[in-house]
Amino acid sequence: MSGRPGRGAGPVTASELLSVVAARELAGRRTVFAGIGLPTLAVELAALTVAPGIEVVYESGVCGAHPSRLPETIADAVLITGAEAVVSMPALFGSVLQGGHIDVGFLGAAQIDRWGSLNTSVIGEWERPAVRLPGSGGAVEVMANAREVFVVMRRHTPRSFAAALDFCTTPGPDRALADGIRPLGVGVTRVVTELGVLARDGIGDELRLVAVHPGVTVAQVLAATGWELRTAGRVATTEPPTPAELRLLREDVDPDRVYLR
Amino acid sequence: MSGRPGRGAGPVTASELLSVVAARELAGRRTVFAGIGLPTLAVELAALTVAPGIEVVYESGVCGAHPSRLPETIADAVLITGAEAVVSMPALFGSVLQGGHIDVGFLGAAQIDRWGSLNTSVIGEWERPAVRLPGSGGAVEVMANAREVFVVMRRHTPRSFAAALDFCTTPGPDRALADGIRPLGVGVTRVVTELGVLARDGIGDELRLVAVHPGVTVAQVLAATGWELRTAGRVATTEPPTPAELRLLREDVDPDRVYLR
Amino acid sequence: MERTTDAGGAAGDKVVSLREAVARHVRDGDTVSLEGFTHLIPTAAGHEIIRQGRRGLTVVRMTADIVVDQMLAAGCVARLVSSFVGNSSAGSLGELRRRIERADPEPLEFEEYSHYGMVCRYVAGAQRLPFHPLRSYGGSDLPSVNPGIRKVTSPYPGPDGRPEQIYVVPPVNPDVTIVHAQRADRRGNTQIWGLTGVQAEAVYAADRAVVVVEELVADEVVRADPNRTLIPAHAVDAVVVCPRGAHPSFAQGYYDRDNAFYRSWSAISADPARLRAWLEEWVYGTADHAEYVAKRGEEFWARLAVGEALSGSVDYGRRL
Amino acid sequence: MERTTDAGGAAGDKVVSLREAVARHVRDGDTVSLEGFTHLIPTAAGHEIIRQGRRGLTVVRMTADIVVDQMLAAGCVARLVSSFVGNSSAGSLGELRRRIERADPEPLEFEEYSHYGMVCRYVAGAQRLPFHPLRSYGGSDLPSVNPGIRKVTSPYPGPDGRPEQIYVVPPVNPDVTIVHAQRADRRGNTQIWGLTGVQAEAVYAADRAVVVVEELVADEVVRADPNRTLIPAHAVDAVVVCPRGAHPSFAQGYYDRDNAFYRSWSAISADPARLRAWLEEWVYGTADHAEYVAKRGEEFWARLAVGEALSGSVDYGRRL
Repeated sequence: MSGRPGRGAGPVTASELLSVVAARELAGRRTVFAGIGLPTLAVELAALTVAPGIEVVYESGVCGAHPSRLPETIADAVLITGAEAVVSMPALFGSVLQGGHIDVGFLGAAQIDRWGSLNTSVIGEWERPAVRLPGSGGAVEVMANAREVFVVMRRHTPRSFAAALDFCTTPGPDRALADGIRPLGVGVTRVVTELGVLARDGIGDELRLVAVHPGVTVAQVLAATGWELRTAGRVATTEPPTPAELRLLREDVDPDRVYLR
Repeated sequence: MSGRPGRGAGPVTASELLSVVAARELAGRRTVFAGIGLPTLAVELAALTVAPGIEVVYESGVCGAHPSRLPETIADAVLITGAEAVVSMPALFGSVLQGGHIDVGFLGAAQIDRWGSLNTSVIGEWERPAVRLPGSGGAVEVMANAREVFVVMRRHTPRSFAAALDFCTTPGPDRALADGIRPLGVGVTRVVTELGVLARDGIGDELRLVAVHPGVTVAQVLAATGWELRTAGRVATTEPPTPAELRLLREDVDPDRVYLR
Repeated sequence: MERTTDAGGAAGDKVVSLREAVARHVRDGDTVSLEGFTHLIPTAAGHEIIRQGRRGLTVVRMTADIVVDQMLAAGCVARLVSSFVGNSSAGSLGELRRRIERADPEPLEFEEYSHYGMVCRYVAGAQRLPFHPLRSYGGSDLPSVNPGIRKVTSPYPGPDGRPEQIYVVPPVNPDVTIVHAQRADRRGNTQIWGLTGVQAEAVYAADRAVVVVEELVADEVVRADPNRTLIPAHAVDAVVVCPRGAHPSFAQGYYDRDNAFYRSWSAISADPARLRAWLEEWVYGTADHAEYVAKRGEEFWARLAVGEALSGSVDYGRRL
Repeated sequence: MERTTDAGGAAGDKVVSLREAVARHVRDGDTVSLEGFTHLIPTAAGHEIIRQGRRGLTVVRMTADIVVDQMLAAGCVARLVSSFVGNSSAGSLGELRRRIERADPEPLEFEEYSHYGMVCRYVAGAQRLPFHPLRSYGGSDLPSVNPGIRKVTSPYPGPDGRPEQIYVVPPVNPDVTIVHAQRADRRGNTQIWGLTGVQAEAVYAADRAVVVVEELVADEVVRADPNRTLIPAHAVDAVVVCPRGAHPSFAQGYYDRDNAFYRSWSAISADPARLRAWLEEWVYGTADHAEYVAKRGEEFWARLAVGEALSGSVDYGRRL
């Protein structure tokens, strides 16, 4: 596994940094609802470090997967063979997710606002959009029912960190409450981007900058955000991946660099 | 199977008569929701005569059973081994029954009224009953969702064929409509008793006497019914079981006389 | 990237004795769901609740049958939520009838539903819904004695274009659900075949869940057939190994139903003294279910033995 | 009393060709559900609908992906009901985006839900419910563009003692549902393993149901494992045998997902001429799916072959 030269060396890539940062945030969590890609890396690394025994639940119905290879989609056959359970979609969305069994849901988005609401539907007007995006999938349900939500967004721009969403596909709990609906969880608590980490404690809070990655300034992040981003009392600098974390990521989690591109 | 002497001969018992009469009524039906006992015999005989390919669905979740022995309960292990499908109770009651896939439901009761509503809960007051009966089970759902319902009640007395139910566990569609709820089927269409057959065409109709068994008079049935039972224009006399029907029932359906007691 | 099988190590191991599971998870005054529709009835768990002398329980069980009658007779139960209170098709439940008909020796609060009403309550409980609609109860007297059964007007027009009403039931969220199953792994991934009833929903509806199994199997056995896992580990708090724990009901592929015992129960339970003696001999008089099984004797179990009828194997495939 | 296996004789045999099934069960203007969540996507059925030139369809599919883009491009679809319109994680659907973003070559009516909203619509459809509640949509803009998403007030007080509101979705009852599965018997008892998605509910929700399978198996194979039958025969109108009919998606244990094809689709569909050429070559240019399979060639399928990973067998038992 560690036979190929240079695997453990080399500079830290953005994917590696984001995976490591997200993995650390999973300390103590037991169940994660995740898609494929960076969340996969983060969860697998967390399982080997801060969250032993953590279980990934996939939108496709797989619980407790033990894949022989790194999966390429949430429905990859390698996730099913050898899994602990595969359940129907009514059971997955109804009993597992809405039933409140998910500690952390991972989501991505085209746009996020300061309250952690997400847009994955359209850029422009819904009726005749400039860009038609895929839509919710299960994101509306993950936000409404997971105890908390982590968002991973590589690109950090004023367009994606928007003052106003073009369309709110997936509302945070503050919007839900304003609509008279009580969500189970607190919505987005962590947003990991190429520039740093935003955090939000719970209902009524907005996202604040809590950390910048090495070499990134607070001013850069504020300029890259479409709203007037507030900062935590003291903005930390992200602790770079440790050699141990990098070795696990590169040698055990994704030796073929499927996602560590 | 036909080796034991006398199996095909002997007088027709009440169980045999009721089974044969109920079996004939199943002509052309495809799916039956049935309990164990006389309904089992009726359906199995119908399968061999007037309703080839008829499928029994059991409340326990078994669809298309092919038991190696006559089952003793609706959950008998012999119903499961070799069945075409076994489904969960949410699927059974939700998709199969409420979904409208049952042509005929078989029910029994402690009391029935002229509209085909049933009592299986109590004799006396519900709060402090003289006799606590088992209750609905799935009867409320069978009545509300099967296209029609056959009732088999051995005993035909003014107490069981009641002018007023002590408690209406399982309402016929007329009562449901009065309550503002539209049922799928027409409720009870046939009641087979030790004395004869009562029938009812649909919503708005009450049960009428359509046939008396050989040796029973119309007056006997009227006297045994707690309400003023109306008769069909001409009350027929039940055609006695044919030798072929009796032979099938005694030699193929229930050779060990589990139910033909 | 294969993760170590039990990264959680001992933390992921939920196997405890039945005594410990009941001591830890069933408390006086709890709402306890015992499910298993004729198949896989958690009788041994009911007996252990009796041995430990729990009081004031609300028992939730679709088909309240022998084990419920026994728990009633032992004084564990203050309230019963059910849709069928009878000894299967074999007769009556003597204690239950005395409690309801004559408040003898004390009253029993009884909440009556239909089977699908109960199923919908479990589904709503499992899915954290405030109510579940169903096309039953129209015209029934049940809503008049059960204020839990209510009506909602659909926000969509009915087939005739006018507003449509439908009955709904409230969720049930037991403090603890106990179910019996054929097998599980140490983390609680539970596999059931044959009649699967409403066990998965009852487990998901509960705050705590105990799974009692005929046998504990290696992780590899469970993971060879993940579709057979009806209850994933994340929903389970305790795994108890208790062979023959569903007697007198059956465990598909393990042992058959004890129909003779069902038939005998009407007479036993009709006589309070005889029922008391039965409990003394078979429940209080046995330290645990293993003793109950031993006391029954090998010949007894041989009569309930079943032959083999294998499911055959399907291929889940592996990447080449 | 064992009943003859197929008492229904020929009447119980529902096996027809895909051509016949589509001709008989899919009509212009129908609401057609094609389900299969990434796994077992009924692509061959979509292609046959294209070949037969159906028009004005409402397509209902949770994950509208390549097969929907193809049906759009072929002019079959007037309206789409979906919760995810993308080419998996591999890219875009060119035709769908042109239709929605620019009404090019014609507008597409689009009804947008979330995944669980769609699941609840199928469940409500299957269970003949007027609506299904779910704890989603609070604060979302989706209800503002989708009048199907409405609110109901629960008749039970909320956790704070005050009235509680919840969103609901209406049932969907397709004229026909088409699903792909691993195997079925001639009567339509259908067995699926691996991801089982929402196929059973989609079938029960429909007026007519067509099951397309990798292989037809003997009654005995199905009946050896009745819990594996997710779709009982009584819900099925036609059984079609069509090996590799789910390509480019996968059939657990039969063949793997064609990820290369998924990745290629963004470029193919981005160019209307190239998309048209693709349809000409692979759909219009093949008489049926067998020709499509043959045209792909053996080497192609060899690359998607999977190794064996058997489930193991469970014992259903038999009475001695």
